[in-house]
Amino acid sequence: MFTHEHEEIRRTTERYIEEQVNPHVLEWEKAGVFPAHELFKGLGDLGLLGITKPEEYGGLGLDYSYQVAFAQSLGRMTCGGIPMAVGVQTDMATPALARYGSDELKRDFLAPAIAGDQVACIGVSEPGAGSDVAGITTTAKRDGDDYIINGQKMWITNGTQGDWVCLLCVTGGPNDDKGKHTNKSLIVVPLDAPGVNRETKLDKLGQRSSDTAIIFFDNVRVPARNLIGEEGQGFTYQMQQFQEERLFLAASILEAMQRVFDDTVAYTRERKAFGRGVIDNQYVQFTLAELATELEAARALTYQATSDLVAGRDVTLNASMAKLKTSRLARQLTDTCLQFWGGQGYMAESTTAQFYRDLRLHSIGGGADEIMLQIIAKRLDLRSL
Amino acid sequence: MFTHEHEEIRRTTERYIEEQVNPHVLEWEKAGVFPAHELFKGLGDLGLLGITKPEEYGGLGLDYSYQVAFAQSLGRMTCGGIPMAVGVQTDMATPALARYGSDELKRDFLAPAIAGDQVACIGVSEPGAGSDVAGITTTAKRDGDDYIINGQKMWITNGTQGDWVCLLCVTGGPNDDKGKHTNKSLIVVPLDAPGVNRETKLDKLGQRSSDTAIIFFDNVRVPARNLIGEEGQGFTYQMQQFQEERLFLAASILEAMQRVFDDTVAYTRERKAFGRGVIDNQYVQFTLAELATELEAARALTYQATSDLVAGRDVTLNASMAKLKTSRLARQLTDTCLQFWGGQGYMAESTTAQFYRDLRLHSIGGGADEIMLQIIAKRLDLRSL
Amino acid sequence: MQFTTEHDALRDTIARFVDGEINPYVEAWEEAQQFPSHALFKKMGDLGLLGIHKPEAYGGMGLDYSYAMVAAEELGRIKCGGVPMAIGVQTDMATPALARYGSDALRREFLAPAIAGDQVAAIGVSEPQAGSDVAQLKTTARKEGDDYVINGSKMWITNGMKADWICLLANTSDGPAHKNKSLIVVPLDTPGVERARKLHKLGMWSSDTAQLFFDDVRVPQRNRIGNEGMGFTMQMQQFQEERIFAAASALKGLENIVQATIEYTSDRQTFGMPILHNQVVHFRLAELQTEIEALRSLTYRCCERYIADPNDKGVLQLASMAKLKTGRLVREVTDACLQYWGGQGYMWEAEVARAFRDTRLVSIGGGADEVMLGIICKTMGILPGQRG
Amino acid sequence: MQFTTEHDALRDTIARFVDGEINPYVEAWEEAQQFPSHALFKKMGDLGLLGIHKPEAYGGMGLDYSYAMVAAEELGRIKCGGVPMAIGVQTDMATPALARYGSDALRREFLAPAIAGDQVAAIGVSEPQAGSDVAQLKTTARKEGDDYVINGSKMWITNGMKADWICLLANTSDGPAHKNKSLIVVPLDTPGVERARKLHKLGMWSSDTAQLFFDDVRVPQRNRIGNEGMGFTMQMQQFQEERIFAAASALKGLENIVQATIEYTSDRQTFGMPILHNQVVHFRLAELQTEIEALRSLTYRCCERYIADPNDKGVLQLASMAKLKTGRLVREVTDACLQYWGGQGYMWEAEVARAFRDTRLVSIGGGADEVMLGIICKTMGILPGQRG
Repeated sequence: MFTHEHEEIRRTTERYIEEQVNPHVLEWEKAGVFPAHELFKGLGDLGLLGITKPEEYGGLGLDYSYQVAFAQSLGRMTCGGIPMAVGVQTDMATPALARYGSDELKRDFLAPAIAGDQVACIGVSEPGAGSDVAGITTTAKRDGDDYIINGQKMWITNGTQGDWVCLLCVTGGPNDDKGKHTNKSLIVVPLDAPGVNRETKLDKLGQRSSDTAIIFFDNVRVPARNLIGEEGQGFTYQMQQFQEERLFLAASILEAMQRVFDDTVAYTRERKAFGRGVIDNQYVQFTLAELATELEAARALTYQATSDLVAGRDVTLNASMAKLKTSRLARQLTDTCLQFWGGQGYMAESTTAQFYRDLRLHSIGGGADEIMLQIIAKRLDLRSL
Repeated sequence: MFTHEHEEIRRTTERYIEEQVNPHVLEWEKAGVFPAHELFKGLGDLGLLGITKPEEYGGLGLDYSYQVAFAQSLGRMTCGGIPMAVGVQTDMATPALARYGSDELKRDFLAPAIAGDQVACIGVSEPGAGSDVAGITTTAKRDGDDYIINGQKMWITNGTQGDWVCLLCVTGGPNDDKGKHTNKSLIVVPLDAPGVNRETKLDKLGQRSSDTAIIFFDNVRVPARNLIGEEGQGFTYQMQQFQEERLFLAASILEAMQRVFDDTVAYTRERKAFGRGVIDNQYVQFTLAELATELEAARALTYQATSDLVAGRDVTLNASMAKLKTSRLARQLTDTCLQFWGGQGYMAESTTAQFYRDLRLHSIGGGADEIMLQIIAKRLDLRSL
Repeated sequence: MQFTTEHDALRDTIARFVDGEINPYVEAWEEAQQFPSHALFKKMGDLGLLGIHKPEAYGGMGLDYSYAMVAAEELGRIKCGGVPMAIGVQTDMATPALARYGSDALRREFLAPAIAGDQVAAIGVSEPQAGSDVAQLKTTARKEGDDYVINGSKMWITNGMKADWICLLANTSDGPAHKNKSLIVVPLDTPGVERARKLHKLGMWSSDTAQLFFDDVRVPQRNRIGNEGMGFTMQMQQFQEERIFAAASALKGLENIVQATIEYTSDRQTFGMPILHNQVVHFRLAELQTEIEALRSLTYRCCERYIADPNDKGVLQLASMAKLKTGRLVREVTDACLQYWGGQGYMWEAEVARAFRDTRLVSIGGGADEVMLGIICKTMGILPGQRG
Repeated sequence: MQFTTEHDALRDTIARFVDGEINPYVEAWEEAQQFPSHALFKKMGDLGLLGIHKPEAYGGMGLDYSYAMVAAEELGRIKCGGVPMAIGVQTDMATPALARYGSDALRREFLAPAIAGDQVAAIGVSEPQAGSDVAQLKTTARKEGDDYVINGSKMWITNGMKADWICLLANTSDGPAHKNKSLIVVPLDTPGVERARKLHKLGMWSSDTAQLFFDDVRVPQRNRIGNEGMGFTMQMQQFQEERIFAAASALKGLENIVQATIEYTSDRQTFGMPILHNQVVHFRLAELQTEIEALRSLTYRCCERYIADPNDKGVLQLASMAKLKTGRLVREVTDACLQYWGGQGYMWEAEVARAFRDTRLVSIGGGADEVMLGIICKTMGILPGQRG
C-alpha cells in the first residue's frame, strides 16, 4: 500500500519531529502546554496539515493512506499529547468543514488551519455527555443573521490556545429519542468571540503537554454563515467525521507502541539481574514476542481499514475495530513493558511511564472502547430479530 | 489482494465441500477416518491440490495468495481434521519435493499427489521429538544404491492411508549441537515398502475424522534417488517448508472461526433466557464484538504475511506470528462461543464443541505456540548482546 | 479454617476408597459411558460417606459442613469429572432440601435409603427451554385428590438413566414465577415416566445424563418437600451447597493436573533439557498454583462462614464467587496444562484431555458463569433497579 | 479466620485515625510530594499503632499477627498509596528483624523510639544495580576496630529523605552471596551519609523516596542485628511480613475504588440511563469483587497459618502468592475502574487516577512479580536443578 511518496511524507515528518519537537517535549510536559501556533505553523509550511484536503485551500489532495503514513510518523514524538493535538487539527475539527462547508467558510477557517496559521478545536463532549454524543445540550438559537450560543464544552484539546472550534450544538427540534439525531448542527465558532470563557485548563493523568480546557459559551454571537452544511445535519456529519478520527487515532499510536517496545528491548538487553541480561529470561522474551505479534496484528488491521477507506468503502466497522484494538493493546503493552523496566520504569521521567499515562487516554477519548464495542455490535447486527 | 480469480477458486472449493464433504463429516468423525483417496481425487480433478505447484507436474503455477484463498475455503468444512489432512498434501509434504526434488522424483511422487492419485504424509515428529525437530533420531543408512531406514514417526496425519511419506531422517554426521542441523535429509518413502508398519491409529481429542498414525520403519529399503535435493540439507529444507505450513494453518482456520462465530450469533439470537434473546445481553454482544475484532486482526495479519510471501519476502517472522495468533484466538473464540451455547454446546454433536476440540490442536501441531514464540523472539533478536 | 484429626481421618477414608474402589475402574466406565451407580453408592453408603452432614436420625453422620467440604475436596482425587459429579448430586444437590424441610415420613422413605446407598437420587431443575433461567421452567404438578399429576420434561439430568427418584422442581400453581413452584420427590418407576435418551456429551462420559419425560405421572402430595410454593426458594438454598461442592471438588483435581504436568514435563526432554526447565513453563505453573490456592482459600472462607451461620447473607455471595472462579479456573488450568503435554495431551484417553473435556461443564452447569455474575451483582446491590 | 471484638476495636481506632488525621490532608501531601512523617508517626505511636505485634518490653502491644494484618487492611482506607506504604516500612519492613533478633540494647535504642513514633525508620536493600536481585548488592561494611565502615549506595528508599535510621543490608565479608551479608542499623545523621536526591515517581507522591550514598560511614558493630552473615536470611524472613502487609493493605483500597466506581456510575447518566445499568459494567465490577474476595481469603489463610506456626514453610509460598496476586489485581482493578470514570477518571487529581499510578508500584517494589514467581516455583520444587 505504501509507496515512496508515502516514505517522503514520513521522512519529512520525522525530521521535523526530531528537530523541532522531541528536544522540547520534557519542558512542554512540565509546562502543561506546547506552543501550538509555532509548531502548527512549522507543520503547515511543510504541507503536513492538509494532506488529504483540497488543493484549492492549500491542501495536498492526496488519499487517506498518506494521512495514515503521517499519523504513524507522529507516533515518533516522545509523548502522546501532541500527536493527539495535531490529529484534532487534521482529522477531528476539519473533515466536515472540508466536506460540507461553504467556499467562504473554508477560505476563512479551513485554509488557515491547513496553513498552520490558526489552531482548531473540536467541541463535542460536555460535562454531562462524553461518549453519548446525542445527549449534548449546548444550544445555538437563531437570532436574525446570527446564532446565539449557550452551554459548555468539556475535554477540549487545544482548548486554551485554539482560534476556533467546530462546535456541535442543538439548533432546533425536540431533543428526544426521535429528534436527537436531527436537531444538531456543526458551527464554526471563533474563540475570541465575546462570551467565550476558557480559563479552566484541565490537569490530566497524561498527555500533559497538550492543553485541555473546559469552554463556556455565554450568549456567544456568531454569523449564521458559520454553519457547516445544512442545519440539523450536525449529528450525521459528526458521525462521518468520527471515521477519520478513529483511523487517525489508531495509526498515531502504532509507532509510539513500537518505540516503547524497542526501548524496552534495549533496556532489558543492558540491565543485568541474577547474573544475566533481563532479556535473557525466557519469560521476558516470550512476553515480548507475544506483544510484537499483537502489535503486528493491530498494524495489519489499521492498514486494512486504510486501504478500504481509500478504496471508497464504508470503514465504520473496520476503523472502530482498529481504534478498539490499538487502544486496548496500548494499555497492555505499556503496562507490560513498564514491568520489565522495574524501578526505572516507575520514575516519572521514564518515557515508558509517560506513554503508560499518555496512551491510557486512547481507551477513553475519541469514543471509549465501550462505544467502539457498541458500534461493532450494531454493525454486526448482534441482537435478536 | 484478492481478485476474481481468487473468488473462482473459493467458489469451486466451497461447492465441492458443500456437496462432497460436509454431508459425510459426522459419519467420518465416528469412523475416525475419511476416504482420503476418493476425496483427494475429487480435489485433484478440480486442480486444487497443486495451486502453487509447477504446471509441468500438473499444478496451476499460481502464486501463494491463491493457496491462501483455497486454505480459507477449506475452513468451510464442518470439522477441523480434513482441512489439516489436505494441508499435509499441499503444504507440508510436497513443497520441498517441488522445490528441490529431481525431475524423476517429481514425476513419480509429486505429479500423482497433485492429481489426487496418491496421498502423501509428512514424517517429522517422533515419540521423543515433537516440536524439537533437530532432535529426531530415525536413520537412513546408505547401502549401495539404497537407503536403509530405521526408526519411528509419531502423529502422522494421513498415516494409515498415505501412499508415501516425505521423511526427515538422519543420514550421517554427528547428531550433536554442531552437527544436528546438517546431518539430516528428506527422503520420499513409499508406505507399501517392506518393513513399514503403521497399524497404530491414534485416538485423539479432536480432528477425529482425520487418521493419525505411528509409523514404524524396520530396515526399510528405498532407492537413493528418492532423496530430495542434497544429502544433509533436510533440516534446512524442512525449515523452509514450515513457512508454507504455518501460513496454510493460519489461513485454514479463519473461516472455521467465522462459522463458529456466525453459528453462535444465530443460536443466541433464537435462544431465549430471562425473557429475551441471549444475544440481547450486552455482555454477550460486547464479548462477541471483541472476538470479531480479534478475528479481523488475525485475518489482516494472515493476509499481510501472504502478500509479503507473494512479494518474495522472507515471511518466517510474519507467518509464525499469524500461526500463533490464529491458534491462540481459536482457543479463546471456541471456548467463549461454547459458553454462550450453554448445555447445547456441551453436547457431543454440537459443531461448536467439535471445533473446540478440533482447533485445540493448532496450538500444538505444526510447531507449538511456544515454538512460534521462540522463532519470533529469535527473529527479533530478543537477547542480550 | 482449622482442620482436626477427624477431618484428616475422613480424608484418609475417602482417599483409600477412591484409590481402591473408583480409580482402577475409571477407564472402563468412561468407555462404557456410565458407572455402576447402585453398586458404588452402596459401598459408599456402608462407609457413611453419603450422609456426612445429614441428620443421624436418618443414617447420617451429623457432622458440620466442613466435613462435607473436606469430603468433596478429597473426591477430587477421582480421575474423571463424571463420578464425583454423580456423587455430588446424591449428597449436595438432590438431598439438602429434603433433609432440611422434608417430613419425617418422606425422609424415612427417600433420604435414609439415599444415605445408605440403597437408592440413587437425581435433581430435576433444568428443562430444554430453561437451563440457567430456572424461574421459566414449564413442568407442572396439578393437584388431583390427594395426588399431584405431573407433566413436562427435564433435561440434562445427571444420574437420570438409573436414579430411583428425582427431587423435581415443578409449577404447582399459576402465581408469580418465584412463588408458584414446589419440590416434589418423584419415584422414577412411576407409570408415565419415560427416560428418553442418554445424552452424548463433550465430556463427563462416565456419568449418564438423561432427558426425562413426565406424562400424567401421579405421586401423592405428601411427596412434596416443605410448603407448597416454596420450591424456588428452597432450590436457591440448595444451590448454595451445590456451589460449595462444585468449588471444593474441583481443587484436588486441578492440583493433580498441575502435579501430573510437573512430572511429565520434568521427564520429557526437548531441545536437550526437560520441558519444565523452560522459564515460561515453570512460571506458568506457579501462576496457576497461585490461583488454585486463592480458590481454595475462598472456598474455605465461604465454608467457615456457612458453618458459623447458615443464614449469613454473605455466604450466597461467597459461594457464587467460588463457583464462578472455579468455572473460569478449570478452563484456564486444563487448557494451559494440556499445552505442555503437546501431542500426548491431545490423545483422547490422556488424563489432561479428559479433564479438559470434563471440567468445561463447570462454567455451564449448576448456574452458568453469567448467572453467577448476576447473583454477585445482586448481592452487591448493583443490578439495574436496585439503586436510585 | 475468626475475628474478635478486639479486632473490631482496633479497626475502629484506625478508621477514626485515618478519617481524622490522614485523609483530610492527603491532597496537600500529594501536591507537596511528602507528608510530615515525624508528626504523623508520633500521633500513631501515641495510640500504640506502630507496635501492634511488637514486644511489650519495647512499647509494643504484643498482639499476634492477625491484629497487624487487620491494621494493615484498615490502613487501606487512606486515599493514596504513599502514606500506608511509609507506615508499612516503619512497622513491617524495617523493624521485624530488629524486633526478633536485635540485642536488648539495640532494641532500646532504635526499636522503642520507632514504636513510640519518635523516630522514622527506613529499610535499605535495593541498589541502583540490584533491585529484585538482592544477593547482588554491592554496599560493603568493613570491620575496623569496634566499628563497621560502610560504603555504597541505596536506591528507592521509602522514608529516605526524613528517616532517623535505616536498617541496612550490606556485605560484611567476601563469602558466598547468601552468607556474606548482615543487617546493620545506621543512624542517618552519621557523617558520610548523603541523601542525594528525592526521586520523582510515577505515583506514590506523598511518600518521599531517596537515593542514599554512604561514604566511609562509621557505626559501632553492636548496631548489627543478630549474627554476622545472617543478613540475607533475616531479610528474606522480614520480606514475609512485608508481603503480607502489601496484600492486606491493598484490599480496602481496592474495595473503595470499586465502591466509588459504583457510586459514580450509578449517578452518571449516558444514553438515558446510569452507566452502572450497562450489563458489561456491573458484570465486570462483580468479577473484580470476586477476585478481591479471593485475594482477601488467600491473605487471611496465609496470616492464619503464619500465626499458627511462624516457621511453617507453607507461609513463604502463600505470602508470595498473595503478593503476586495483589500486584496483578491492583493493576486490573484500577485500570478497569478508571475506564468507567471516562474523562473524569483521567484527571490528575481523580482518586481512581491516583490509585492507578500509586498501585502500579506493587508489582515492582518489595520483590517484583517475576521474583514472586521464582519463589513460588522454588517452594513447588520446580526450578531447574530442583528435580532430577
